[in-house]
Amino acid sequence: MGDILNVSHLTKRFSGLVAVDDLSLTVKERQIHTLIGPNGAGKSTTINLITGVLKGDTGTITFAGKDISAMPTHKIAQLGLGRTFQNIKLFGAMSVIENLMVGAHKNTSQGIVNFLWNTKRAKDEEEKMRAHAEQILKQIDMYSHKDDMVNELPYGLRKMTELGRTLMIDPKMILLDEPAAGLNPSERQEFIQHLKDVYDSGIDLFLIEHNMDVVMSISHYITVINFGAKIAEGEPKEVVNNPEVIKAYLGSRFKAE
Amino acid sequence: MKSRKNIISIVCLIAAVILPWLFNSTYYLSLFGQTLINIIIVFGLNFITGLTRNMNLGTAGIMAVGAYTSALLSTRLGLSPWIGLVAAILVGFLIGRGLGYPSLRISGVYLSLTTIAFGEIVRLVLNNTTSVTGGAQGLTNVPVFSIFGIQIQRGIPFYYFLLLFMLLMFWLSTRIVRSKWGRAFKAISDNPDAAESLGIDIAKIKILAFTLAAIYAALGGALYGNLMGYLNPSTFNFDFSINFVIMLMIGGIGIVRGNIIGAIVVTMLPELLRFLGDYYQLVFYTIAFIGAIKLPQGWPAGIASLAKWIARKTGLKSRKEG
Amino acid sequence: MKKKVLGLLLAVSMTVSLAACGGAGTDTTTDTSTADTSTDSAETSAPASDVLRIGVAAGITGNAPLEGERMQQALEMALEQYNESDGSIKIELDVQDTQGTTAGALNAVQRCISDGCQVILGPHGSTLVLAVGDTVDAAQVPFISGGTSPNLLDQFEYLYTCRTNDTYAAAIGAQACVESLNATNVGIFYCSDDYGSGGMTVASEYFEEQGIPYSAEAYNTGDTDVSGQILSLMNSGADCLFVWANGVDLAMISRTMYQLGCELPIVSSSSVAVQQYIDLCEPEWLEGWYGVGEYVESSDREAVQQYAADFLEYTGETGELFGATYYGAFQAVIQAVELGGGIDSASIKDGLSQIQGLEVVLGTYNCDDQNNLMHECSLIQMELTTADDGSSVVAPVVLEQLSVDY
Amino acid sequence: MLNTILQLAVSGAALGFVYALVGIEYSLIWNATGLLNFSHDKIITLGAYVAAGLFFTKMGLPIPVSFILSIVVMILVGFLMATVVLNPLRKMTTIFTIMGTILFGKMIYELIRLLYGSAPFTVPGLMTGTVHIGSLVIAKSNVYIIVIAVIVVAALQIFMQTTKTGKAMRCVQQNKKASELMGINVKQNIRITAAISSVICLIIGFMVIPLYTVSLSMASMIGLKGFAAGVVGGFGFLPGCIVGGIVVGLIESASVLVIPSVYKDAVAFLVLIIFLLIKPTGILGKKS
Repeated sequence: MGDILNVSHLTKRFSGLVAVDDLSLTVKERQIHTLIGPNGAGKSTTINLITGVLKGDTGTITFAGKDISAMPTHKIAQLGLGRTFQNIKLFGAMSVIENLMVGAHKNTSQGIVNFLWNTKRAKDEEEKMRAHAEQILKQIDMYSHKDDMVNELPYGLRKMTELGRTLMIDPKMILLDEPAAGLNPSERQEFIQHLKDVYDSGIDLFLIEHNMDVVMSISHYITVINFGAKIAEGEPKEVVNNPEVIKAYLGSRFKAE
Repeated sequence: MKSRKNIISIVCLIAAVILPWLFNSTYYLSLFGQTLINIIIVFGLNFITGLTRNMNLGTAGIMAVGAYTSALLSTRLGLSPWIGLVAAILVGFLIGRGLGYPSLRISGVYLSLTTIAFGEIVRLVLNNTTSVTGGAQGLTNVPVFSIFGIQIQRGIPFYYFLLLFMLLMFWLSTRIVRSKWGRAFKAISDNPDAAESLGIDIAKIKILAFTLAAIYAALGGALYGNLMGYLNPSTFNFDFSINFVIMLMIGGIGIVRGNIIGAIVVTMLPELLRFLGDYYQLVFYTIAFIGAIKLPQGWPAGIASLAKWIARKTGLKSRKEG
Repeated sequence: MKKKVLGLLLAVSMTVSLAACGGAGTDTTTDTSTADTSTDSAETSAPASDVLRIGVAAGITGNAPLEGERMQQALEMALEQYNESDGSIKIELDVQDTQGTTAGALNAVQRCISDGCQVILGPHGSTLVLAVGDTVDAAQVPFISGGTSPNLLDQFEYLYTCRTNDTYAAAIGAQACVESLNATNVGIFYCSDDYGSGGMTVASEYFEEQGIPYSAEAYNTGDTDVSGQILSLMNSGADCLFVWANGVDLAMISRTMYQLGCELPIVSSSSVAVQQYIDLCEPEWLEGWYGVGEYVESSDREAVQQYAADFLEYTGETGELFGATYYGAFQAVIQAVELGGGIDSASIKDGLSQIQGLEVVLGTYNCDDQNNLMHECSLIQMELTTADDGSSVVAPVVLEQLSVDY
Repeated sequence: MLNTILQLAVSGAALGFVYALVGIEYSLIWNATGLLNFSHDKIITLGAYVAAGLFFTKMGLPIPVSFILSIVVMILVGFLMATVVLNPLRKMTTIFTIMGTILFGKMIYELIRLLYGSAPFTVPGLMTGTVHIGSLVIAKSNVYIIVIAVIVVAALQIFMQTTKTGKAMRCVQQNKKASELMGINVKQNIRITAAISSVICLIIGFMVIPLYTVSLSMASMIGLKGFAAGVVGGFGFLPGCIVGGIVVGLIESASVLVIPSVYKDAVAFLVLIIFLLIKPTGILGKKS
């Protein structure tokens, strides 16, 4: 069981402010890993570095054995690193199933010229995409909303649509940016259950989250960062009782008894 | 529901087929020919300005290059207009890629300035390379197409030729818009970050949109040369490019069927308003202006929602009485 | 649901716009159905009515609206005067706007043809004539235009030109440089549009024949600064300038030449003799310019004085070249109907070909075998005189009236 | 030869200041509303027609009176443009903002043609004559344009720094939401900006009459070139427009020495494209 994602000595400065400070972490296959830390600890900068939106000053990132530190975002995604967004980025002008089918774009092989005259192959590929999307919609029981326009759906269903769309690129690992944000407790439970199903289907998960009961209920391994640097790592139970972590979260006034 | 839509399409097709027999003076035939060519060009423009929301105000420039490439090949080198068409496609492909790259770095107003500058440069170059393009004197007797030796005369035969061409391009662009390509165009304009996170290479898709549009425009240019029989650089000016965007807006941005309606309305309207004498340009631009502000979703959709609104109003009243 | 409505609208708008298009009356009363039953090839246009319908393809809108406006005014005046003086033929003017573009000109001309016009005046400008020529030839409708570019000569069977062709006018100008100003090195400055480049080609050929070195500089319509071009011409060692430009740019060109202290003698195209454009310039800018004059308001010919007075009274505007050109064309049509013996296109065409010695504003029409009616122009020079209120005024003075058959 | 080069430089720079003024007038609207006013060349033409056509020719008023009255008319035109075009368009996508202003320009063009006819005319004796600097010559109106351009930029800077409306304009420029919260009536502020821009258009239109005479297409070329000046100098940055204008003017007139003069305009458009691709913020522009 090798590691799927390896970040070593990653640093990123924004004109003086050190957003990510010599961070190293490893995400093992078949192990749900969560990155936690107080607000402004550098979590979203880390995601942007991993997904290629930002380029690190130093350090390397490897995913599924390949060095992706200098790779553009769409190439990293093509390697199988899916992601969801904190503030759900969907294609408003399209229906749910169309959103998902955009996800399948990278897996299709037909070029534009072939598409124009080879109508049979075009039709087959379209059907294949549609079937794949419907199968995933059934998996996340969103099939009934197949043709609804995305911007007319409630928040919870939009989150599910985004998850479904990420699944469409057959990811090896999905990077979830604060999945629990904006969900009420019952929606949260349901969403976590779906995440577990996704994990069971063989896809690794790497969460960025600061809602502790979500973290505790799903994570196998936790890394804690504060001011861009790693301050603790390990099993959820160990990490929660680690005085450094408590101090970082609750501030120095609450000394560990 | 599906069958009703097909009936309407068939009705339109029949209308298009019997049209030249109803109005067969050269004036109407040339007008219908111009409309069909405008429809083809607006199909292309729909990919850039319609789906990827990039503003292209240089369509006339692309059309001019396509027209002159095809016309010069057939008049100077005596090649058949069919080779001219293929050459226009190639030229359109090259321009598409050329114009596509700026759209990666800049967008919105800046991109529109680039396309305007491109259009002006093309017109100036064509106007002043007199030895090659005939310059301001223009290029005369551009030949007509012939299939297996039979010449397609300008007039009714050429109208049907253009009609077939338009239907082919309509079929292609409907297929593209309804396919993964159409979705990709909409995706990168709606939310580029999300599209990138799904493995879509935004640069490739943007350039594809520009290339498709440029090929449609160059093809339209070549056909325009054959329809008119005479080309002059002064025709392809800034106003020409604007008209295509007006057609797109009136028909409804991103709607392929809307492109057809937009092109018909904008090409026919000035001729319809001729009876206004001196004022018809002012009236035409005022209508287009009000349309731009009040009916951004396009006139058909605007009228449809108006119809629904009236239906709801009248429906409400009748329910109250009933 | 939206798709279905769109389809419906497509059908409705297509058929409605076309039905309306067919029925929409043009500003002259035409019989309702314009759908000719004849086959599209030999398009005989004249419905059997006794009305002579003169089509007018004028650039009312677009980038050169002045020509269109003056054309329309002069022809309306000519019709009014004809109805008062003679009126034996019932005449209607069918004015269509060419929008100053090739596509617009084609639409306008085809509109006139489908309205059943037996003769068409315009479109003005060689580019537009080249664009519509084949269509009008196919419709076998004679059309008279003021286009002067050399490549209009024997290009279209039904085209008659009513202004001296550049081959002749530009040649007169070039001749003036060489003979009257004995130039040894000429600098040509021309507008890059069809008019300017036409004049330049003729002049450069003439200078080559005469073995006189020349250099050429051009500017584009709408150019805002020509000092660069004029400076390079002044430095080119030219001892005479040949300027072939449109009237609107005359002010900019003459101002720049005056400011840069260009002392070289100048021979200009006919726009220098048109009062409209002279008014745009300060008198001292144009002092001493030679020019090829077609319409010279100060000319002592009675027809010119009469036209200038009538036009001022009818429109309140000063008479000028475009109006005078088509005023003459109208008279040519009247004479052609008499000579040809009928108001149908064929007789008008025969009539036009027989026109000899018809006195008009620009000179006398003599139709040659290339269907050119006008062979005259005058060599003029701009003379600076002080008006009675002490201010200086510049006006063209006719040096000699020249005519030749080419 | 040196004299020619110097003369070209002088004419180029003089022309550059015309482009600079054009750059200033549309930058005001660009900063205030984020809209590029594609109808600006028609408003310049309208300014010239109102001053020279309506007041001077038709009503026979002396030049200074005509100019003052035209300022009032152009302020109203500015208000009209803001209410009918700018404010409604502000919230729409780029395609509609561009097309809205283009079509508004077309409407103005046709209105002018219908009201004033299409014959070009001029204002005799308006800023005619030239100024000689050694052997170099520069039209008097160009000298005025240079002076006016500098005054306008200085006046605008002072107006924006000191006066209440001026400061409000800067707030609206940066953040409309915040300005509204601070009690600035954004719509009214945009109307004032549009009015100022229209008055500058009048100044340009009036100043170029001796150079280009009053005609329907007098401002179309300087309109497009004004965009080039803005992009080269720094879009929306007023002093940048002057630098940009001069650079474009100089490059244009210098090109006559190198390539056939007919491609002079094409050179200016090429410069526009190159700057748009390499440095869209322009020479002096800040990163927007």
